[in-house]
Amino acid sequence: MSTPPTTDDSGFEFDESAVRRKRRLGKLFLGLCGTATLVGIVALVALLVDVVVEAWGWLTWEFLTYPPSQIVEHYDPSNYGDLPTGPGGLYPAIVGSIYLIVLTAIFTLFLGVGAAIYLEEYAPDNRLTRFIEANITNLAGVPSIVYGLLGLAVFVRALQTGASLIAGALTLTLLILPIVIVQSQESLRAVPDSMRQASYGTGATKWQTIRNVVLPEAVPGIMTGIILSLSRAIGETAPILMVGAATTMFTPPELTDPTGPFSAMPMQIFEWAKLPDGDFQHVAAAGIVVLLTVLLLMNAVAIYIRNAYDPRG
Amino acid sequence: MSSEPIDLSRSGNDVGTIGDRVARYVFFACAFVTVATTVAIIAVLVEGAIDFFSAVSIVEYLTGTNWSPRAADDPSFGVLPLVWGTLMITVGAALIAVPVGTLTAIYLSEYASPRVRSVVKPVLEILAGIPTIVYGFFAISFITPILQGLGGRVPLLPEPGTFNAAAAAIVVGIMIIPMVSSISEDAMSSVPDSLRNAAYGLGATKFEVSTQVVLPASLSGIVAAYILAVSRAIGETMAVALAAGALPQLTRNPFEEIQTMTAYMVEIGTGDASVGSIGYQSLFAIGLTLFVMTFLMNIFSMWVRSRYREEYQ
Amino acid sequence: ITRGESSHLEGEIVIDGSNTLLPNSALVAELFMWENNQVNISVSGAGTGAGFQQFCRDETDLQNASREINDAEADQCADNGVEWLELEVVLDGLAVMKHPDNDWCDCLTVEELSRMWERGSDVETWADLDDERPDEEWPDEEIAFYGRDAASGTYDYFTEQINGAVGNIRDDFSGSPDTNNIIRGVRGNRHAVGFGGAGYYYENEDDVDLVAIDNGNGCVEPERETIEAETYQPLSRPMYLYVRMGALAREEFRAFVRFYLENTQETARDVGFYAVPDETIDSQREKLEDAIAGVT
Amino acid sequence: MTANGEAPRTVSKSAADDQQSTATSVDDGSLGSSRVADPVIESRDLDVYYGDDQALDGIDMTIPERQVTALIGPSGCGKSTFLRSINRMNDLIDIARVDGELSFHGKNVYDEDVDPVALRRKIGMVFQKPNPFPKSIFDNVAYGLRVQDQDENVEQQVRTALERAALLEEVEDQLDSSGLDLSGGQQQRLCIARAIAPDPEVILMDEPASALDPVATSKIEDLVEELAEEYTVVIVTHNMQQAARISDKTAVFLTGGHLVEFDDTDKIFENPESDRVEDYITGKFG
Amino acid sequence: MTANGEAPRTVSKSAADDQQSTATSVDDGSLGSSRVADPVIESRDLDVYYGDDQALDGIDMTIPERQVTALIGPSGCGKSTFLRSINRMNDLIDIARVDGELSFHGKNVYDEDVDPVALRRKIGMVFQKPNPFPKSIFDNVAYGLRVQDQDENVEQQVRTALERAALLEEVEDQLDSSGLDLSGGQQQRLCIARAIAPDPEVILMDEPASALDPVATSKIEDLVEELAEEYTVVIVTHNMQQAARISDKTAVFLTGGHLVEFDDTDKIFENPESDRVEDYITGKFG
Ligand SMILES: Nc1ncnc2c1ncn2[C@@H]1O[C@H](COP(=O)(O)OP(=O)(O)OP(=O)(O)O)[C@@H](O)[C@H]1O
Ligand SMILES: Nc1ncnc2c1ncn2[C@@H]1O[C@H](COP(=O)(O)OP(=O)(O)OP(=O)(O)O)[C@@H](O)[C@H]1O
Ligand SMILES: [Mg+2]
Ligand SMILES: [Mg+2]
Ligand SMILES: O=P([O-])([O-])[O-]
Repeated sequence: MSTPPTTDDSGFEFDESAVRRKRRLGKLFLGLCGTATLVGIVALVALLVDVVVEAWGWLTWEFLTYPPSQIVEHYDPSNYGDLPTGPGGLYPAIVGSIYLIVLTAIFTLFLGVGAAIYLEEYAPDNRLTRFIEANITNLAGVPSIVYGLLGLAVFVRALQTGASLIAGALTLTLLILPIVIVQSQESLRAVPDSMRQASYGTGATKWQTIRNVVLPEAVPGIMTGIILSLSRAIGETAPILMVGAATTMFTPPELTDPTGPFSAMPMQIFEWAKLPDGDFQHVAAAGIVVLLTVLLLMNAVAIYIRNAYDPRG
Repeated sequence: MSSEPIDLSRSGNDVGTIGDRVARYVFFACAFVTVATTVAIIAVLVEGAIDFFSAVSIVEYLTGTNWSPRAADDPSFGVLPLVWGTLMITVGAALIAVPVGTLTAIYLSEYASPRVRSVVKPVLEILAGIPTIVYGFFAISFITPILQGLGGRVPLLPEPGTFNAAAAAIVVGIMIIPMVSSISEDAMSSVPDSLRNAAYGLGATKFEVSTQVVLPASLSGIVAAYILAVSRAIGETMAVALAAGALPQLTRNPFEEIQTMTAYMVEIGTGDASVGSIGYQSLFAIGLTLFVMTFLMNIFSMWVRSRYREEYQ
Repeated sequence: ITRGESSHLEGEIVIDGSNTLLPNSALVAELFMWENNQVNISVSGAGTGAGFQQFCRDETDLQNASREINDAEADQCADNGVEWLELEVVLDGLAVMKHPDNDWCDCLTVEELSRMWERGSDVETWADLDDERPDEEWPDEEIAFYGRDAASGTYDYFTEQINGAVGNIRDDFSGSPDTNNIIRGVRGNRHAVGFGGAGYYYENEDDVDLVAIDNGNGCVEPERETIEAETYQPLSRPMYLYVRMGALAREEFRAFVRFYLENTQETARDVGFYAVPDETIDSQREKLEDAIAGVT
Repeated sequence: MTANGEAPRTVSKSAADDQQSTATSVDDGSLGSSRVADPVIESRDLDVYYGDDQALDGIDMTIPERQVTALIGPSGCGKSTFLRSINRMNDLIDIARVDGELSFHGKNVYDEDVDPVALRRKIGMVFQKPNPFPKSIFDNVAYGLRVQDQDENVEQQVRTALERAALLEEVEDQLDSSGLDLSGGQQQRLCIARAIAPDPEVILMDEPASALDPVATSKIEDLVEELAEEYTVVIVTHNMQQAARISDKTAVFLTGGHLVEFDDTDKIFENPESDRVEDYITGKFG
Repeated sequence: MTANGEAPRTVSKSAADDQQSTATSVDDGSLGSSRVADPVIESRDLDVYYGDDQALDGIDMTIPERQVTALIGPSGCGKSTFLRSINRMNDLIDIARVDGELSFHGKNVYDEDVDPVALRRKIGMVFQKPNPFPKSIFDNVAYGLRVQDQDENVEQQVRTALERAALLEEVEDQLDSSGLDLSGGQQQRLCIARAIAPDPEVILMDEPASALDPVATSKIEDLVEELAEEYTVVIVTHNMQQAARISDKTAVFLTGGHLVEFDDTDKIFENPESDRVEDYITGKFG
């Protein structure tokens, strides 16, 4: 006990070769991880550049404000001067997509937040609740094209809405509902229990507590979740294809009458890509750029909200 | 204050309490929409599939190796080529997304500064939000030409066709990278620092902490991310419909054309099959098969999560 | 939109049906819109079959069809009290296409085509076909087959004309819902062959070449003259517009259908179809006016 | 470091002396509730379970009006559980279950016809960690008034509550700024103001100063003593000096959820009946 | 409740008496490192900053070999920070910055050529909350051995470590079950076993018993005293009785990151030089 078990008096040897070897391995691993991260970023950049290059020269103001045309020369800005009709564009589909998303947002907001509130704040911990939660998890994994079939059978056929804006919006609502519910639940769960206790402690009822304390706290998270889900919905092609979105519309649908036909950006892009003239690939790419811009804007808003309300500053 | 009797009863005029009860039912209804959705999906799919299976034996459907349901004189209804196509895409996509996504998650969670993480994570998440139809074009206009350029020049790499499983699998893989990386990163970040400190305190290097402590401790979350990403790949529609082709065949060569279940559904859904024909009904049989496959994946995922739930708080 | 305000016509017209005919109807609608901007027209491409389902349930006004209505569909229309009028509006030619570097095969007989495409075909390589052409040596390379998918009217028509029955076609061809994909497929493989709407060929002349068809009267290519004169056989066919009689009571709808017949010969050529002969158009006009007279 | 050194400062308590004689030790099983002048809260044989685990075992206690009653004991002995069972905050814990009787002014709060929301309007609560809402200081204090529909003259009521909570002076100019911008001690006083604004009868406090620094702690302690002039205060603390300083009565819980001794604070700290209490108080364990 | 009542049980300490004379109070500025028989760790004018906030201010301390040195002081005074600066765990906090010198066997651990990983292999650490890995008991203890490539005879080493941590008997039959299935006290002993398995020289403990119940706490305390027979132990505690019971030397930090007094434990608790230390120890604040 009087002599130290491991130390020699000459000082302490800190540089162990074993550690150095491990550090080299660690550097290698870090390189690997960094490279993997770059793969995703490079793919994103390649994709964006590819689309933008294809669309270059075809994306004009007129493209955003005119209805589509079957004749590819109508999209070429150099021909705008001498057309029997007007330039070709994406206008009705842009408006269609926006209306579609607005309706979807309204339905999703009520259903999604309502369901999340039930599950987080009201639901007792019993079999039914667990079943509902498991069911939601499962629905989140159902392929979107199956939702398309559902929308076709239930809304278009059974409920007789036809291939309408409302049918499309309801189908997209069901599609994103599971994700919105789960994310809203997470936001609600992130509200510290001490907030609820403080409210109950002052004699508030459950509903008062939820409305005045829990929801305001959870709103940024809920909004982020909804916007991100909507930005997924706006790009979905398969379900609205199944529901039967119009391939060509010359006027935007009317929001006041959501039972009419509609076209949407992904649908229009898909149609352009199928047309014979090779130049339509450029038109489709221009459409994609518009769609991606809308989508990135929505993402940016979501990120802004997330950061602006991030409790960590 | 104490002499007068106090009233603690539920008085009828207490608006709060009534609103409370009403709110409860409304929110329950919202949550129940999700159950109704599942019931409706199953009902729609089963109803259509019953018609189909009254004409086609289930055994032939599940074991047949040839899928040509619309051939007039001698149709065959073996779903295996479609399932095979789906599996090729799924496995290929997973081969890309799992290593890349996991390494990315490790980088973001363990190495990147909060600043880098707060930029890179949402940027990568954009990949998951890009409409799948865009990935389809990207595959055709960018990935396939690269593969064709490599084909013949690189040894062992056969010449890929215009439509091939590989290009589709690559874009689907890119698309699901963020599902793997973000969810895994969440799981890794939720590993408490106390575990990292414990390992550092024992003289572990960062590499060892990341791979031997953080990774195993977050394994259930990571596996759940894999499963989620894989079910997304199974259900992926537009990208494969555009890039993988439309030839249902059992081939081992990923550079050949194939067809997935979803792509077949798009084909029927947009085509001319008359409602009620066996070809149209096959849509529901395939839809049901797809639903069952993703359902099983989800059950598996839930099982993994509950079985290997992280027990630290 | 800055033109067409002067028109007093307004209303909503819903067109659905064939994907193939869609571009023609869409172009007619486009032109009509520029003159009557208060008429809201939507054109969808659910496919001929799905389109008839809606048409016969009174959900659409006009039905694009790449084939004639079948008995089941006609019965359904009758059950729902939907009366209709069939108008022949364009001619389509199906082109058989090959890679531009394919210098051995310029023309195929219908029999050869049938041997290539039929179900259970024994033709795998080009060399399998040259036995009937003793002085030619075709490469012993595997043929890649491309065509429209089984859900299309184009597929129905091709299989029926070449192989004798709808759906009689080899298993290992790649059926695509998008003719551009067929072009891409053929363009990407020196040994490929594909069939699809002839209009797509003319938009992609640099990328693919035509194979002429010999129906016993020598080799004929699908060109405007040969198709409009109906000498390109058997791969040219008429396409139809089905008009819901009930809708003819509406003024803007009548105007649109009349406009359709006036313009379809020209629009057909713009979107890769062929014009029906003048006599046919005249008879269709008469049919229409008779029907209108009956309704109003 | 003994209780002697820090004798409870009962001087400011009006009722302290009268209560002296009513002291009762539950160890001997005699329940002297009738002898307590004005019992506000009485618990009779109260058991609380979390699932299958019993957290409180047969608690009998009579809490007098307008005094400070301290609950002390080692961690996990059930102090918070008892506190929460008074205003039925335990209802919010799914697995919590209550047996026995707890009455407020003679009415068993676990009777069928008692609305816990109405009960909590009479019995305010302050928590261990300051938990102001992420709202303005004003809205924090006004919150209870609003949910209880006491929205007449809110402004005046808010100021009074802040005044009583000894916070008004410090925040007078920033009533509109967020409650979260205050220091920990100020936040806790804000929570106290919020609890007293709707004018409850009883205030429950669960270790209200344990997250605070010494200066803030002593402010809270002063405040508690003042509050007892108007309210009945029940306070949980793990700090024995604190209990000795501010309370009139002290209840000692020990592991297993037993109330081992309940008596005047002086008595408990100077001459406890139970050896275990003595051990605990002199720091032999805990 | 005074330190007298709970005099440090130094009887089990072999070296305690010899060290008595080496006591040094840093208050007077004299740094008696040369007088300490076997200084293992010496800090000279050590400052630690988090960003712009200074958490430690000019700490001079000489920690003797194979004794228990306790660090006490009110919350936030920098005890944990000092502990973490010994084995450079502060390196893991991005904003932490260290000035001055901290030497281990005479070598400044903040020198360029010191690898913190190698350093931590000599200086083990036990944390406030038990933090076993979600692995089996065996793998938990073996972890350090494996990362340090001491993988010969792992089985034996694991058993020895568990034995020394007074845990072997309780878990002998369940070495393959998860470390998380143990009780809090057992988990903490598991963490101690894990820390001592690779045979470090120094063991740092940051409030190792604060999350535990009294029984588990006393087991840990016994263990700490035993460990000091073979290891140098530095322990942070907020429980003064605990410091008095188990340590040979006590360092008192006060707010602002100052080391106010460092001396033999008996001295500190019976007769501290500084009034502020006396106030703190007698519970006047904190
Ligand atoms: N929500 C809960 N669910 C399950 N058990 C609980 C819950 N809250 C408390 N308990 C258990 O009940 C017992 C008493 O807990 P309680 O919180 O009342 O103790 P306490 O005396 O307040 O302790 P502390 O001083 O640590 O706050 C403990 O064993 C605790 O584990
Ligand atoms: N990671 C960190 N980042 C920024 N500041 C920190 C960090 N850790 C500690 N501090 C600050 O440094 C000061 C000293 O903290 P330290 O944790 O060393 O105190 P302590 O004496 O251990 O307190 P306690 O008894 O509460 O554990 C405190 O003011 C604290 O807020
Ligand atoms: Mg408590
Ligand atoms: Mg600390
Ligand atoms: O879309 P089709 O015209 O080929 O039916």
